[in-house]
Amino acid sequence: MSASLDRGLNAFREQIDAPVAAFFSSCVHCGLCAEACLFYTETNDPTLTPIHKLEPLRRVWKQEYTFWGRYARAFGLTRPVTDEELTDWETLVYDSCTMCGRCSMVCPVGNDIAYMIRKMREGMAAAGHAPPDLVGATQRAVTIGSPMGVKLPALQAQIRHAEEELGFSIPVDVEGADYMLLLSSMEIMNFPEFISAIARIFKHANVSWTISSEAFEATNSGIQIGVSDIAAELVERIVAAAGKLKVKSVISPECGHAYMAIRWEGPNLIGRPYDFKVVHILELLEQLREEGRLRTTGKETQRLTYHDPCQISRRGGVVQQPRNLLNMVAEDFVEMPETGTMNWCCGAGGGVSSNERADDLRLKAFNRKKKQLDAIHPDAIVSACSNCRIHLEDGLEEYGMDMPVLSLTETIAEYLAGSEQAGSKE
Amino acid sequence: MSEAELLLWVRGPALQIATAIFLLGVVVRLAEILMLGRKKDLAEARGSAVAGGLRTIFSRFVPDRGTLQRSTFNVVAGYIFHIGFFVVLFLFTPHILLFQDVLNVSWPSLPTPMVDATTIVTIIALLAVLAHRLQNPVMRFLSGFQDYLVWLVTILPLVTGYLAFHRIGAVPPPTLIAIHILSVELLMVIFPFTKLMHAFTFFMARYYNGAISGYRGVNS
Amino acid sequence: MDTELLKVESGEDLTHNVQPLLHEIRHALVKLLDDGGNTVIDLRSLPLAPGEEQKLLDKLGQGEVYARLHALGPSEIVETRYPGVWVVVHFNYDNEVIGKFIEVCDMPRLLCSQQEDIRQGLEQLQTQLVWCNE
Amino acid sequence: MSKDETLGEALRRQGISRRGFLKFCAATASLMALPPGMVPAIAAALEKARRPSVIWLSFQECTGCTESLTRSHSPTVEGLIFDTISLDYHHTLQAASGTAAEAAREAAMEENYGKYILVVDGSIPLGNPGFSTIAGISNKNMLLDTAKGAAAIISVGTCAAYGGIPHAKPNPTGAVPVSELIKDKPIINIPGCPPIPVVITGVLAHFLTFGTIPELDELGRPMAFYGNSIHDRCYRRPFYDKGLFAETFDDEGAKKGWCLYKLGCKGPTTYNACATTKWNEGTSFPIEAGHPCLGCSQPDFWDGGGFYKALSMPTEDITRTAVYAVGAGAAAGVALGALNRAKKKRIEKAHEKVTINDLEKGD
Repeated sequence: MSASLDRGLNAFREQIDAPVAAFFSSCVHCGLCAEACLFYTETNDPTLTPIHKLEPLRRVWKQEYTFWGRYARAFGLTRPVTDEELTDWETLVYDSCTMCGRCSMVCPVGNDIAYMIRKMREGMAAAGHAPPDLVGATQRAVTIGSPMGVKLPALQAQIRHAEEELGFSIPVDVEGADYMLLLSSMEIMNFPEFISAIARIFKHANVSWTISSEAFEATNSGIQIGVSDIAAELVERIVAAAGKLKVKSVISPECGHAYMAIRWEGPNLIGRPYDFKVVHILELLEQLREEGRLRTTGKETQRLTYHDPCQISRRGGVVQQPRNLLNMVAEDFVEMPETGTMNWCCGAGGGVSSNERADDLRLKAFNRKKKQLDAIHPDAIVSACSNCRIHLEDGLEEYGMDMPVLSLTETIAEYLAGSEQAGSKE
Repeated sequence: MSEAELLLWVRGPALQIATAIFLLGVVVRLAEILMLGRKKDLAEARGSAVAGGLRTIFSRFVPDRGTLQRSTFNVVAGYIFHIGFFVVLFLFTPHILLFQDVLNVSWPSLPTPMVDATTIVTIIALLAVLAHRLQNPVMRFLSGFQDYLVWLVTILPLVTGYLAFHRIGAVPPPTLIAIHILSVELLMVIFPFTKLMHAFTFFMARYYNGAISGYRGVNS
Repeated sequence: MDTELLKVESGEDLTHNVQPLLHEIRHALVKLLDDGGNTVIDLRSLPLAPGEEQKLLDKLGQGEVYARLHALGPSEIVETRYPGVWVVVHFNYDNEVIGKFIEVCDMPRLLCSQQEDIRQGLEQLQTQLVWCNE
Repeated sequence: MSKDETLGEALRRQGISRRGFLKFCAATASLMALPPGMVPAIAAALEKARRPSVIWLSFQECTGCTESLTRSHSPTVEGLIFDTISLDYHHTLQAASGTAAEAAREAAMEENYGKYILVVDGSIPLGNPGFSTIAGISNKNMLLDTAKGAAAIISVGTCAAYGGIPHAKPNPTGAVPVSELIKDKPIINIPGCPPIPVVITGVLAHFLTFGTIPELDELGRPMAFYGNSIHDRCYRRPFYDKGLFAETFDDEGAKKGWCLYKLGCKGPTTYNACATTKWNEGTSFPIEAGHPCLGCSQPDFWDGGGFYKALSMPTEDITRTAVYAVGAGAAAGVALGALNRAKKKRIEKAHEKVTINDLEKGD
């Protein structure tokens, strides 16, 4: 088997549901979604208008699922979708959209455009129009277990390293633990401090947890490229490991799309509810704070701001928790002008950062974030997604801005009460 | 056909045809959308989909501050012509009498001079909206034949209604009234086949949007 | 009778035609003085609300001349308080109004003796004289 | 009165003074809605006018039009006008009947061939000639026969002009107006149910005065009388403009004389002189009396959806259509929706699992 236009169109047909039909029926081409999309606002290229990115899907809906549209097609009033068009749309759907869902928040008729982009990618991938880099990442995720090719020995090395630093062991494959922690490849490779930060917090709060050696990867290339079959396979690995270790909850780490994949899409991908809970690390930290199990001393004096990872706040619902946590450790916490569920995307989510072809565009789009930062001049940015953090660092460098990008979990860990490192960040 | 016969035809048989096409078409379209259905969400809910959906139906009437700042003209002109259109359609005495006859319900009207002024404002807003569509790069890029057609059939009843009320023009007033009614019938007939459907489907779209977010505990 | 109904009869200045009419009359008077041009306004060709016509006539008032003709039924020719402005009302034999005019002129033509009538009267007088002489 | 006598001579013979004649001309000008400045010209024309022969045919009618015209029995201006014509045939008014009456008609036609005026009231049934006959002659045949030698035809009343009440749905007699049958003669329509009497005489006066037919609108009506709508000349118009309406016949609005639009007034689409000429020697007209205009001078006024239904209301039962349309739409929509669902099911069933080997196009 191989990808083909037919398979792609069939995937479109399969994906179209009542919300999609309602959304397409409602669009009046007001153009407001363009002004909500950083890829348009930073390029002024009208072809990057969010709703336009869905044109082939719209045509399939019209021709397949509306009475009038069927006739229009029979009379030659609309053209069928061609492979060439899908080629043209590939960059619109993958390179210039992070599925951040900001357009979905401003559309006056209420169209959830990100919801439809996610669906459209199913057809694009099935038609063989996914970006080569994403295809590669997805293949690695399935065959190796990580889109970045991170294997268990690499994780084990980082754990050993952390244990040496911490002076206590990190639980791996502990059956019956309350929580099973997932990690993104980026955390393992780029931000291994995250592991020791979590370990210290959980020790401090007395949380029973473990890491599975069989399913530690939190990211899910399947939902980025838009292949539910593959996404389901990746979710099943986690479900199996959670079942094997008999954990009560699975922790989604500081990674946007990983949270979307395991928390919201997961049960729908595998077609059954979980028998465990999924919590985001920030949700868990906030719960610990509320229970009084998370205590900190001292406060960060630098001016901090929080960058909401789209899939965690706008699309994931974890909005207030990071703010409560930050207020616990920051003296000078300032919000960016548009924040929370209206935050601007960094420009790298939804597979854009894995897609080398889109590098220039995402750095250009980062200008939006720069403008936001220029309005408040923070000393450092705190976020909760390693993908955001990497791109924020890239972008800041590109625009010559000197500003550290911190992990919220790590920041909390630094101010843990009773921690020898409290207050000595550097 | 004399002007008197034309007037009787548009008030009678033509209105029957237009009403039939309009309602049949709208109901078919709505049924087609709803019948496509959506899969049950198997993820554990954080919030209520129904509450979120209902909330968004209303909350989306208020644009977010950023959009208002960046697209002030678009938002304001859009609001003016929508509100104006509804004021003229639903609060002008003769129109209320029509609804009363068909629906058997009535409501208070607005003083005629206010409706008159609203009509002018609405027509100006619609002209401004068209100018904006022609000049704004995004809107011009997105717009196709249908967008302009829909604009035309929306402004026609307002213009013809204004002329008919003030009895302006080369044609006799009863013909003006007939043309006005005819323009509304044109609007009704093309309604189900075009994006004018958004007048009904935006409730559904907003509901779905709000429900998807609400389920995850987000106010969209 | 219901007082409310009476209010309708007395009527307010509904059509707002009274004031413009008075202005028209003023212009006609100016014209009469300037070049002797006469003006006739047919009151029945104007849309007037109940009471408006009376209001107009009240404003014009009564002047020095009141004439009553008997030609094909009675007619009343009245000079208003503004010399040169005449109200002419024609009735039929049943005293029903068949015409109502405002004339702006030295004297309505109808008041003058008419050539044909004078001629006919002369004939009659002559006949009478011949008969008397016999 | 001899037929060669001019109108001026006739009046003088009746002992009417020149003053009387001038008064008559002034009243006639007012009647014809002509500017008073035209009185001398009218006087000159009428002086020389010769009395025309008039044949009056009544078909499917109620005699209301004749009543309207003849109701006043004292000499009025209208009466005088009638005195100056030679009404040679009018089966309601003439003393003769039967063969004698028909003989009079034929004699008048022969004597004035090509010159007489034919006045018609009532519509003509085409469904069955027996529906309405005079002296055994069907209305249609009598009209066609009499119209041949007419100089002009005046259709008096809405029935003759537009079919009127007999023509109303479902039109059991197949009634048609005069204009449906006669295409080669000038026809002046004087609609109204009944028409304003002075309008009938006004048109006759015009014909007498100028020997021509007056300027007509597209519905064949004299512009002088039908040039403005009731609404445009209505003294209650300011209330319409302000949006002040009587809601019922006895509410405050009705007592205050507010606009009768909501009570079904057809004034905005009705052309007639009622609002200025008024009725009963200029006393009043329906709206002044507190009743909405029925629109009786318009074609098909009887089928306009109801006299007490506002003009903006549909003329037919839209509610039922709406209910049927929604029902049919729901049925069709559900059927189409079911087809869509079946199609989606089929597609889902045919879904081929996408694996990492399926992400690139085959050769």
